[in-house]
This record gives sequence, C-alpha cells and structure tokens, in this order.
Amino acid sequence: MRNLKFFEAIREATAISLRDDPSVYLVGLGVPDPKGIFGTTEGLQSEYGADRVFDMPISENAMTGVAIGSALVGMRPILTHQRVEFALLSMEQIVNQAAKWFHMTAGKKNIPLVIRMIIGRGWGQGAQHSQSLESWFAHIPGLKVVMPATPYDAKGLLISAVEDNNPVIFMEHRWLHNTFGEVPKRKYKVPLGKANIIKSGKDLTIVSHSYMSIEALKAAMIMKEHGIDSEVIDLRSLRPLDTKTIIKSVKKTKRLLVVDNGWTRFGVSAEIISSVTEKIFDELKCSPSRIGIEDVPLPSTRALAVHAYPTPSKIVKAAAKLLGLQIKLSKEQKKSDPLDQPDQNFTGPF
Amino acid sequence: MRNLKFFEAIREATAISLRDDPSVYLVGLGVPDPKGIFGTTEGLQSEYGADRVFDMPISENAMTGVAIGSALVGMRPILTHQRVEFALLSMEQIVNQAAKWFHMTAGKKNIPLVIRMIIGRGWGQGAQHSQSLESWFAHIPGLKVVMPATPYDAKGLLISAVEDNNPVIFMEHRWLHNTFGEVPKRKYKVPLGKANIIKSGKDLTIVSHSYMSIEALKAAMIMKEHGIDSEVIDLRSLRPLDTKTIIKSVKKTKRLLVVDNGWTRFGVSAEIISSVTEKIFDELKCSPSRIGIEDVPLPSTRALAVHAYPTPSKIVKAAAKLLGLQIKLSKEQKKSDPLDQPDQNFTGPF
Amino acid sequence: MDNKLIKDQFFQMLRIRKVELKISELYPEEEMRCPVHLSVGQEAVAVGVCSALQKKDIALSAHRSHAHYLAKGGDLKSMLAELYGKKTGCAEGKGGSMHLIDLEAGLIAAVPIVGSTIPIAVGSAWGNMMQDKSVTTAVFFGEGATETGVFHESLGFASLHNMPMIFVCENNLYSVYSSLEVRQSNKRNNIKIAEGHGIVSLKGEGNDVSSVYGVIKESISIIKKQKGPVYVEFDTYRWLEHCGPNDDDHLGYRKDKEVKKWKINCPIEKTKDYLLNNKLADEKEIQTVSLELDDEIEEAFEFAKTSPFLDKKHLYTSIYSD
Amino acid sequence: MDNKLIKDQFFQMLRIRKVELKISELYPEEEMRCPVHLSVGQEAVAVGVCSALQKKDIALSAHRSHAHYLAKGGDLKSMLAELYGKKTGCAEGKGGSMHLIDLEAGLIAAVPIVGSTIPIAVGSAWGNMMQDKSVTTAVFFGEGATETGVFHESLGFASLHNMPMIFVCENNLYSVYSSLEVRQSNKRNNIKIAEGHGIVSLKGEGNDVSSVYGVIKESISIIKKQKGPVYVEFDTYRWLEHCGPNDDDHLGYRKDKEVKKWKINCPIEKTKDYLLNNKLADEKEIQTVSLELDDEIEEAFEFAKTSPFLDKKHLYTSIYSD
Ligand SMILES: Cc1ncc(C[n+]2csc(CCOP(=O)(O)OP(=O)(O)O)c2C)c(N)n1
Ligand SMILES: Cc1ncc(C[n+]2csc(CCOP(=O)(O)OP(=O)(O)O)c2C)c(N)n1
Ligand SMILES: [Mg+2]
Ligand SMILES: [Mg+2]
Repeated sequence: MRNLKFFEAIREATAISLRDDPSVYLVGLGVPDPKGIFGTTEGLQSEYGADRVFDMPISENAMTGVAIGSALVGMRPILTHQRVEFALLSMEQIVNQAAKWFHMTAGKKNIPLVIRMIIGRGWGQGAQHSQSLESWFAHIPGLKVVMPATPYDAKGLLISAVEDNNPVIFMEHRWLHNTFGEVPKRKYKVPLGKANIIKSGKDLTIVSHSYMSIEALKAAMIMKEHGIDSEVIDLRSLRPLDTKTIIKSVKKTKRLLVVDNGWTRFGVSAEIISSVTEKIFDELKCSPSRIGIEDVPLPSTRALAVHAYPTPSKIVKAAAKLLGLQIKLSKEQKKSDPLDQPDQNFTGPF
Repeated sequence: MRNLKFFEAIREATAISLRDDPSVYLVGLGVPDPKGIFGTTEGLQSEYGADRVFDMPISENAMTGVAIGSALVGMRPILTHQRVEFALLSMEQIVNQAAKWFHMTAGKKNIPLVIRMIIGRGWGQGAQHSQSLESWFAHIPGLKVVMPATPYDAKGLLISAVEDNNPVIFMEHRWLHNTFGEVPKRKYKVPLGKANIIKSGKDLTIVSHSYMSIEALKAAMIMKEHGIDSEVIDLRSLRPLDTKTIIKSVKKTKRLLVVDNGWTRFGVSAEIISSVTEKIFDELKCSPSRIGIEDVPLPSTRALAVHAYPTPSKIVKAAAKLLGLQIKLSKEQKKSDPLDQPDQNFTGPF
Repeated sequence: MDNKLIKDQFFQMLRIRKVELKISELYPEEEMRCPVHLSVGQEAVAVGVCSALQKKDIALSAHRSHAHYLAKGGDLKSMLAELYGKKTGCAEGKGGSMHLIDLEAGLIAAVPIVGSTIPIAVGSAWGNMMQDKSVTTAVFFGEGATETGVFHESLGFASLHNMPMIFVCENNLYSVYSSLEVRQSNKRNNIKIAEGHGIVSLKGEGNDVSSVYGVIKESISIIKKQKGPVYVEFDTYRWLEHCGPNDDDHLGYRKDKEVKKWKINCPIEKTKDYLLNNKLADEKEIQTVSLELDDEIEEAFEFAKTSPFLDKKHLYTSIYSD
Repeated sequence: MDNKLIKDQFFQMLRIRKVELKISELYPEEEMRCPVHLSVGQEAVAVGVCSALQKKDIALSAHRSHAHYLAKGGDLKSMLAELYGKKTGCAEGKGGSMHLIDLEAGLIAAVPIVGSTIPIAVGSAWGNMMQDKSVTTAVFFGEGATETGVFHESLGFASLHNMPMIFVCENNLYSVYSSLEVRQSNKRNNIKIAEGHGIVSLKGEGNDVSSVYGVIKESISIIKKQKGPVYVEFDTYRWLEHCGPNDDDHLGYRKDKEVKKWKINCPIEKTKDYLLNNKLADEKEIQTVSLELDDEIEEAFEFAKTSPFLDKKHLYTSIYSD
C-alpha cells in the first residue's frame, strides 16, 4: 500500500471533495500561498481555480458568517484556520449560528460546513499559539467534532466531514502533519462518531485522541516490553462520542486511563471518565485516571514547555500506578519523549 | 437582618466597590439606562458619574480589550454583558489575552478585571439567548469563574471578584435576580474558590451551582419529606474548584449526584464526577450520577423548553435512583417545578 | 411615480402596522411567550426595500424582523404561530419571534445577535455569485449594528469581491435605551466609512416609502453596472419600546419633542395623504381594504392560537441533519 | 531639521538593523527556539514614531515587535534573552519573541494575534485619561490588522471619547504571503475609513524617518488641540520572510522588481546619505559607532546565551496574581 504524510492525506481528501462536488469550496488565510497551510492546500488553487480555492482578509468572524451564508444558499464550504486561537474570533458565528441553524429552523435549513482548526505546539509558540480547545466545541450540541490521529483517518474523516450535512469542527495537531502512514488512493470514508481501537489488549484501556493517541501508542509499546498488555482507543470523534466502544473495552480490561490532548480540568478526559463511571462503575477494578496538559498557560521557553505535556514516560507511569505496579524505563525508552519539536528534522519556526 | 433581592445585592456590591476604590469603573451596554441591567446598575451613574459608570457601543470584542488595556495602566474595570452569548464575540480577548497576561509577562502585569455575564432562560428566548457556557471559562487556567446562587453570595463574591487581581468571570442566572435573601449592609467578602454546604445531610451529596443550587435545595426539601437526608453543596466558584469540600462530603455520604446548570456532556458535572472518582473511588457506594440541560439547542417554544431543564422532580428521581429507592411525588411537590418564567409575577419579556 | 405601486406599498405598510399593533394588544394575554421587537413606525423602510426587490432576491433581518418578514412576502399565519410557539409556526415554534424564516419568500434569516446576519448575508451573495445565480441579497440592520466589528469586516469582503448586495441600515437613533451620542462620535459618518471601503453609499428618507424604494432601485442599477455592493442608510424611528408590547415614553430616555416629531412624520399617514391628495384612493377604498386586513389578521391570530404545540419528543428532533 | 535628532535616529535604525540581522544569522543554531518576525526594512517607522514620543508615553506592538521595542527604549539584553527563552528575558522566557514587554520603556504589550493590541491600546489611553495622566498611547499594527473587526470597533470607541492616541498602520503590502489584492478592494482607502470615524488621518513616507517623525509630531499637536485620536499610515516593506530568519524571495510571491525597488529605498541608506551629504556625519564616525553597536550587540547575545533557564518549578508560577 501507498504511504502518505498526514498533510498530504488532508490535501488529497480536499482535492477529492473539490473534484466530486462543485458546491465545495476552500477558503482560509494563506490557503493558496506557497506554503499552503503546512502543505495541506498546496496546488489546489491552480488545480481548482481561484473561484473555488481562495485567500481571505484577516476577518475570521465575518468569514465564518460568509461560509454559513453561502451554505444557506447551497454551497459546502471548508474554512481553514492556522491556529485554533484565531477561531476564537468567530465563536459567536460557530456556536450561536452554525450550531443552531438546523434546530432553530426546525430542520428547514442545515449548514454543511467544515472548519479546520490547527492546534499548535512546541518551538516556543507560547500561550496564544498552542491551546487545544476541543472540549469547548464538543460541549455544543449541533456541532460535530473530529480529530484524526493518522493519515488514513485524516483523509477518511475529512471526506466524511465535507459530505456531512452539519457543521463539523475538524482539528489537526501540527505535530501530526509530517507523520507517515498508509493511505489508499481511492475515495473512502471513515465515519464520524466511531472510535478506533489502535492496539488491542487486556490489562487496561487507554483512551486518547489526536496527537496524544500517537504518544499513548508509544507508551503502550513500552509497556508491552514490560509485560503489560494495554488496549489503546483513539477517539477520532469527540461529538458524537463513541462511548460504546470505550465501554466495551473497559468492561474487558476493568481499568481506564485517559490521556488528554488538552487541559484535563473541565476537559475531554473528564467527560470520558464520567461517561464510563456512570455506565459501568461496578465493573471497574480501580478509579479511572487521567493525564493531560498541565493546568497552566503554555509558556514559550522550552525549558518549561516540555514539562507541560504528557509524554510516553508519564503515560507509562500513570498506567503502572493504575495497575499497582512500578515500571522503570530504560534510557532507550525514555528517549521517545518529545521535546519542543515534532521531529529532529524540524528546525523551526512553524 | 435585612433582606435584599439578588439584583440589589449585585448593585450594592458594585456601589461599594466604586465607592471604596477610585480605580474601579463599570461599563456595559445599557449600564446607565433606565432598566440598569435588570436593576443591577440602576442609579449608579448618577451616584458615581458618567466617567466611572458608562455605556458603550455594541463592540463587545474591542470593549474587552479596552478593559484589559485600562487594567494594564492601573484601572479595575467591571464589564457587563446582558447575555453570555454576547461575550462570545470577545472570547479572543478573554482567553488569549486576559487569561494569559500574568503568565506571559512572568508576573510583570496582572489584569484585575471582572466580566459579568448573564445567563438567560425561559420566556421563549431560544437557542441564542439561553446558553450556559461556564464550563468553557472554567477550562481556562488564568481565569477565575464565580457563580453565586444567593443574594448573600452575590454581594460577597462580587466584592471579592473586584478586589481580586486576576480576570474573574462572574456569571449570573437571570432567574436569580429577583430571589430574596439576607444581605448585611456592611462590606463583606465571600472568598473565591470556596464551595458552600447549603444543606447538610448524610444520605447523599448533591453538588450544584448557580440557579440549579436553588432547584437542588428544593429537591432536597422534598426528599426530606420522604425521609432522605441529602447534603447540598453550592459550588459558588468553578475555578478555583473547591474539590476539598466536595470530597469531604462524599466521603461522608458515599453517594454523589451532580446537578449541572448547563449541558452535561463535556460540562461542569463531568469534572465534578471525575475529580471525586479519581480521589475516593473506593469509598463510593455507587456510581456518581449527573443531570443537566438536555443535550440539544434550547428551543423557544415553552412546549419544549420546559422539558430541557432539570427540575426538582427530576432531581429527586435521579437521587432516588442512586439510593435504589422509588419516590412518588405528591401533586404539591410536583408543583414546584418551574415553567418558562422565574415566578408568577413575571409577565415577560426579559 | 407608479400609482399601483404606491397604493400597494401603502396597504402593505398598513398591514404591517395592524399586525404589530395586534401583537401589542394581545401580548398581555401571555400566550406569545417570547421576546418581540415591534417595528411600528419603521414600516416604510421594510416595504420600500422589499417592493424594489424581486421574489427570487434574498433578504435577511435581525431581531426587529416582523416588518421585513412580512414585506418580503413571508406568510403571516406562520409568523404568528411562531410567536405563539406553535407547530404551525415557520420554525415550528423552535425559533420564536427572533428567528423568523420563510424560504419561499426569500427571507432566509433573522437572528437577535446584533450584526450577525450581516456576514451571513454576504455569504448568501457570495454563494449565489459562485453559482452564477443572478440574485440580489439585502440585509437589514439597525445603526447599532454598525458598531460591531463584523459589520466592517463584512463591508470589506463584500467590496473585495464586488458582491451583488445591499447593506440596509435603519437608523432609529437608539440601541435599546442608549442614544447615539453614548455610542458613536458625532463626527462619525457611516456613509463615509462605507465609501472608504470602496462601496457606493446612498441615503434616503426612511419614513418615505417612495424615497426608500427609489434608493433601492438606484442601488440595484448600480449593482448591475458596477457589480459591487451598495450601502444605504435611512433615518426612521421606533414608536414602541425596544422589546415588548408597550410604549415606554414614561422612562424619559427619549425627548417628548423628538417622539412627537417622529410620530407626526408617520410613514403611513404620509403615504395616505399622498394617495388622497392625488386621488389615487379615497377614504372609502382605504376603509374597505383596512377592514379586509383586519379580517385577515384576525383569522391569522385565530389560526395561531388554535394551532397545536409540538410534541415533547420534538425536543430531540432537528438537532443534526442526516 | 534637528541635526542631533536625525543622527540619533540614524544610529537607532542602524542598531535595530544590526540586531535583526544578527538574529537572522544566529537563528539556525537552534537556540532561539521561538517564532521571530524580523523588522528589517521597516526601521524608519519604529524609530520615527518612538523618537517623537516621550518616555512616559506608551507604545504597543504586535507580532513584528522587535523594532518597536528597541526604538521605544526596550532593553536589548532582556529582549535577546527572551528570544533564547532565558530567565533573564523580559518575560523570563515565558513570553518569547511574540510577547516582548518593557514597562520601564513604556512598551507595555506585544502579542501575535493580529489586531488584538489595538483595543488594548485604546484601553491604555482610556485608563490614562480616567486617571488624568497626560500620556499619549501609540499602537503599531500592519495593514493586515485593518481587516480585523476589532480595529474598526477600536477606532469607534477611541473617537467617541476623544482619546489621546495614535493608530500607526505600517503598510508593508503583505500579510504573510498574501498580497493586498486578495484581501482588500483596490477601491478601499483606510485613511477615508478612519476619517469616516471622525478621526484625523495622516500619511507619511514610511521609509523616511524624518517624514514619519514629522507626521507623529503633527499628530501629537492635533491630539493636544482637538483632544482626539489620530490615524497615521506609512508604506514600507519587509525584506526578509514573514516569520523566520531567512529571505524567501525564491518563493516568488513578491515580484523581483518590487523587492528591488524597496531595497533601494532603504530607510537606513537614505538617512545615511542625508547625513553624509549634509556633513552631519562622516564615514569614519559612522564606522566608529557601528563598531560600538556591534560590540554592544555581541555582548547582549553573549548575555542571552549564557543566561540560565528558569527552573522547572516555574511552570507553575505566575499563573494567578495574589
Ligand atoms: C452582540 C449583541 N450585543 C448586544 C445585544 C443586545 N441588543 C439586542 S437588540 C440591541 C439594540 C440594537 O440596536 P440597533 O442595531 O440600532 O437596532 P434597533 O433595536 O434599533 O432596531 C441590543 C444592544 C445583542 N443582541 N447582540
Ligand atoms: C487573528 C489572527 N489571524 C491570523 C493570524 C496569522 N498571522 C500572523 S501574522 C499575520 C500577518 C499580518 O499582517 P500585517 O498585519 O500586515 O502585519 P505584517 O506581518 O505585515 O507586519 C497573520 C495573518 C494571526 N496571528 N491572528
Ligand atoms: Mg437602532
Ligand atoms: Mg503587512
């Protein structure tokens, strides 16, 4: 099978959507520029024309309204933000308008709209460029929220998102863009609202999403070397949330660790733990546990930033605690902990 | 002791703050108008002058920045929004700026700023005027989040909020404004970050906040008539969150019901349940449980809206389930369920 | 001036006025349980604009939407049923007064967050352009909305792409109880701001339906020629309270003299005088039609009142589209 | 023209240029691990504006803040240490290049969210007004920021209350790689927009430090007389890539001719010629000072490089103020 990078998978899904449906268009700051949103939109304007792939003014709020308005008259926009923080300017349109229209009109008008938001991290980006606010969007009925962790899912989920008839928030972690993986050439869909068991196991369940699923998997591999067989679930969607898959897994393993991609307090992991506890409290051998970004604004300096994120070592430690074990990591195992760059080839800035 | 309405308590706290500290000022749409933000700001302009109490253009985003900027040079603004939804236009300033400044400047500059946001409900206000988004703000390190349920706390918490050196989100439920309660005339403070046990009991713990604390208390009274002795905790603050008080209570009662003032999914109740489960899982007799607003946009028509909210009856039912009991409510007990208006005297519109 | 047109405009304004006054009258029954922002006094803008548009053209409104909805051809029964929260309402009661919609009539949006339909209108114009449909989009908003950032962003994007749309500002001098002077510098000029964006801008007399109509006709021809948006501004006045059925003159936030001046300058009386003076209609004809309107309105209220509510289970329907 | 002043301005520009080029040179060592938006080519605006302000006056910047920080008197060592993420940085490394601050010097804010410091600047002006402090606030932003709604809202509120402040727009024609024509109508005119808000608006030559200085001096006297804000606009050009240490002319988003034209119109060379032609300085003096600057800069980098990082525990400090 063919391997693609995550960013290429996004681009391919976008190209397919543009090719197959004339009502799809793509707009965002820098979409047609030489860097093409970290490569995800490169070449699309020359292929599909400036009337379907285009730049915009730094007017995030209005442009969200524009996307909504165009959807009302038959278009299917994809709107792109290079940082989730820029989307904060458009929360009114996203939450009051897009999320509510179908209901407010008693089903007379739906808003097919994909908003891509990129989550930053590392290389000193600091407090205003590395937040991860998925729990906000997941809190809002009327929105769907998708966060792929692999190139395969990135393509399949984006195609599903564009074909979905509702507003879909599609969040991409910057550190995933250059990861590799199998991606079929054909058009295929990964359904929204279905989690994926990316490693099966029996000793405990680790639930994660987005970039943290990669780290969770690394941790699971390390644990395996220590004789612990964990199951890793990549959520893929936060709304709808696939509690069924999670519950089924935890019923089997009896133990749950949630690795949050954002802050834990009032975050995604709180919801996962509550959903599981409410449903199968009696089957749990111990309390579910969570780790995530430390409860602080993210500092620029790498001297501090590197300590703010969950790492494979921290995940292993948390898992071991759940199992009542102590695991001593080898030097080699500790080495997989990420620093402030996604890989060694990266020389900044984003 | 003296009784005041909740809105009068807010006004009194504001007046005291204006009186005692010349750097405090009050701004918001309609602040000096004849209705004075549901009475909470009535008369303050004539008492403290148009240079300290004033109206503004419909520019929520800029005005939040203005408040922040003035705080940077020594002022202590109170900014008021008549609906939390209007504040969505200023999320960028609140979350990227206000919440981060103290950290981003390594403590060189703090932002003493109170943002009052009023939560709507009832009388057909519909999807864009009755959301309750406290879990969003509570998710953000750097913010404090306060939600009084009684006139006493409204006054004491607002005075604390204004004296606090950080950005404080102060959320008021519209249905509380006309409730009555004891309020001393003197200046007093209720500390931020301390929950309040508004009814002590031993059979189960009910945790709630804002208007839902009132409903939870009603439910507890009904349960009492059925021989169930519940403890009701009014959170008062969501950030900092007083997990200590909650844990202590649940340690005693072994059972937890959270009554959410907003949507439960990825909401406040998820955090409360997770915090408790993580800490004292082994002491729980059964799974913690939660109820809140149904997971839908809030419809205008009262035919549907009334079914979207937790009521005393629903709370009693949820509590009974936790205790493995069945409780049949009398007609009288059911009557306390609120409809689409805070009280019978209310004849709309808000 | 087109005689048939002006007569038609007159009766449309009269109809809107009667509907609004009836709402005002019946609201205290507490059956319309939602906020209502009545348009009494502002009928000429709604009718003048919409009578210049074609049916296929699109209009969007804000919180004060009744007049726009009716003038654009929105169904009266559906509107009233919506106010009563009924299943037969244009949004089955889920929307309420602040979310009127009639796709048939081209009134595609009305929402109460100030300024928010402005970019949505630009999107409607943009979407139609992208589909090569020759549709004009008009968006109504108050002068308060010109204070929102999104208004200015919208002017910018509409101008950048030369969109076929009309920004219609109804300046009624107030935002709730707040007068212009606490919100906008007296040196400010929105016409000049719009021109700064490269947008042709026009001003008409807001209480003169013919003036409004003329300005919009001119706008449409400008759009055709220059393929660009137009900004238009009309001064007018709201007679009743900002939100709710009553008048609120006792509150004293508006000068008696001002209120009186504007009430004398009634858009409906003005047109009536014109009709009578030019013998385009006589008192009797007006009386006859007026009674017909009363009947229509009575019937519509009856319809709304007797319509059923949605069933409880519909709390969970139309959340997501399949 | 004041001879001492123009010489001083020249050396300030030279110093900024040298600092930026040194950052550009050393960045590939991967020790400055944060985004950097260099100001090479835009020095005249920073120096022209700040040399017209007093020390007590306040300035705010955005993402491209190095020149403004230094021109306003910000400490060089603290700035570089901040870029290196060190404890001795102006924000102890917590902020990075995009959050420079020097309260002493009156550079109170710089943030990378486009447009966001504009209302904060209005707030600074407002807060000073409320405290009867005679302080002028200047806020720097790019032409891209004029597309944000908050810019327009800020003009409105500053104008409403006649605030003592200067909105400084540096039009370098690009927002990242996007040229003006994909973002703003060619019929648009920001000067006219600001005037529509009732704000006096001026334009100067952005690569001519004396022109910039003159415009700001005039602005300050307008503020004094009319007690109102002023909007000023300067055309200028960024030489290097939007973010990062390199040039990016190979990407082809800017025409060679355009780049060349602007490089010939170098603000520093221009002033140097003036100094030489008018015998206000000779090559030797310039050479001498230039070497002194090199030494100062070398020392500052040394300081930054050898400074310690904050301790891990400081991840949890300065989250909330007591
Ligand atoms: C963003 C936002 N801020 C505040 C409000 C509260 N509000 C509702 S209507 C209104 C007045 C708007 O004035 P204008 O646009 O002139 O319309 P008018 O009511 O005069 O028709 C305000 C401030 C709101 N709905 N939305
Ligand atoms: C609200 C927002 N949207 C997008 C961005 C991404 N961004 C960073 S700098 C920049 C360019 C801004 O252009 P301009 O204001 O002209 O400043 P210049 O870089 O030319 O100095 C953009 C779009 C951002 N930081 N903030
Ligand atoms: Mg108005
Ligand atoms: Mg620029």
